[in-house]
Amino acid sequence: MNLNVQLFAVARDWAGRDQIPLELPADATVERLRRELDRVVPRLAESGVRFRIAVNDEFAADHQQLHENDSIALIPPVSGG
Amino acid sequence: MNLNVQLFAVARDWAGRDQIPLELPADATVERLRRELDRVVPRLAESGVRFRIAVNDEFAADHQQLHENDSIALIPPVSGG
Amino acid sequence: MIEVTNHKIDTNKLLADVQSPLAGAVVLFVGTTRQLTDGRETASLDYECHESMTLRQFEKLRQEATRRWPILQCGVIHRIGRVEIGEASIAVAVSSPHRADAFAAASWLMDEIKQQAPIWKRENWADGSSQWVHPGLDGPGENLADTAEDAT
Amino acid sequence: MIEVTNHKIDTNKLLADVQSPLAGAVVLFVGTTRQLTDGRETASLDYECHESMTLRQFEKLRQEATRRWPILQCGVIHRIGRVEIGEASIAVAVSSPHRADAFAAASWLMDEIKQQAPIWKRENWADGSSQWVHPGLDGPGENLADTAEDAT
Repeated sequence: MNLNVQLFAVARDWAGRDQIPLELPADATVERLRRELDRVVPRLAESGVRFRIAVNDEFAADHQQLHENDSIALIPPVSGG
Repeated sequence: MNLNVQLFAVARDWAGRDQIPLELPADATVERLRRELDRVVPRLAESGVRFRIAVNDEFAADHQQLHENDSIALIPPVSGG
Repeated sequence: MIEVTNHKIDTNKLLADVQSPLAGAVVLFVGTTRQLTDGRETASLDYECHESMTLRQFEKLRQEATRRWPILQCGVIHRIGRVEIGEASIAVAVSSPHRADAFAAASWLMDEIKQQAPIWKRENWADGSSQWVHPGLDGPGENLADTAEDAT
Repeated sequence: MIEVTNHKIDTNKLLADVQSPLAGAVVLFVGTTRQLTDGRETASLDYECHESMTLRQFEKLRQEATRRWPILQCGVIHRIGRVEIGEASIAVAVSSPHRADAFAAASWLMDEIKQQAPIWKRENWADGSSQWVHPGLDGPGENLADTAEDAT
């Protein structure tokens, strides 16, 4: 399936763009997507910090199954307020 | 010495006036003044609650010595805020 | 800003007064006239105070709060006279670099003001009766409060 | 009222929004841009957020606060874009019958928002440099925050 990952803040700077299109197996989980992002944006893995991933506006666990048309975002450590 | 005691809220209602002039010995303490007030306004003693007494805008201890021209107030339990 | 007023409380003025470029946090507390107390309906409240002593107590509490917490500015306004349902009887504002201090100081100030400020409220109940609120004092008589503590 | 806005935060609107005749207490928290962080001078902040998720998180936190404390109303406004020194980036207001609940809920909401809302700030330092603030993330690179936690 094809998925689009929204990027914010330092992750967007590292990737040099605000979204990344990914092609993943139909049964891919959040964990699988994370590995793919680490490959495309090496600084994510190098940072030593696991960024949270949101699926359809909720934080997602690594084992969560993804589906076509899911809205996905990479969430670097937050600093709102 | 002559002193004037300001009354508020239920104490004023009980006394039927907003101040009480008292004549006390020159060496009178807050405790002595309290006894005099209890005599003049019996419901104060009957209430079973010791109202605080303020001297010159500060809460005063019972053993505190009073002086002519002290500004004195009887402070029923407060309910501001 | 330390104030006792007969007029509506201007919380904007108080917020502006505690502002500081060093502040990362401002906490404002507003005490308002509640319509129901233990199921009984209030029509309005009347507040009276020993004014010079109230101002002095507020100032002492402000100094004590500033000693206890690293706060920047702190202000208190208390309204006296008739206060209708939903209107503010008190506003306290505190600014600080970090939010935990502003929350702690504002909450402490409210606790202290309720214990130490010579201010009294009279409940005007919706049924037409009215009575002074004197926590801890109960007994016979139309003027006695029937609650053992002030509940806000 | 749950809102993300590009404009100045209107705390009056928020206060009015949480009013209730059953409220005896309103606590308003305002987070403002602080000029100094550990002695270093800030010129301004830029905030960005994942908007749909932020609104959803705010709504979930509001519901959770209402479940945990007997509060009446609760609102959150977060500003995004450029926020100058002294201006508000966030305002949270809570009303309740009794003040301890409003203090506890407002303080908890701020703690949670700082952990759970997908919002990021970029410090524009007075020396002309700027960097994203990502608590816990440090390492090489001009874009990395040099503080391990967000300090407001």
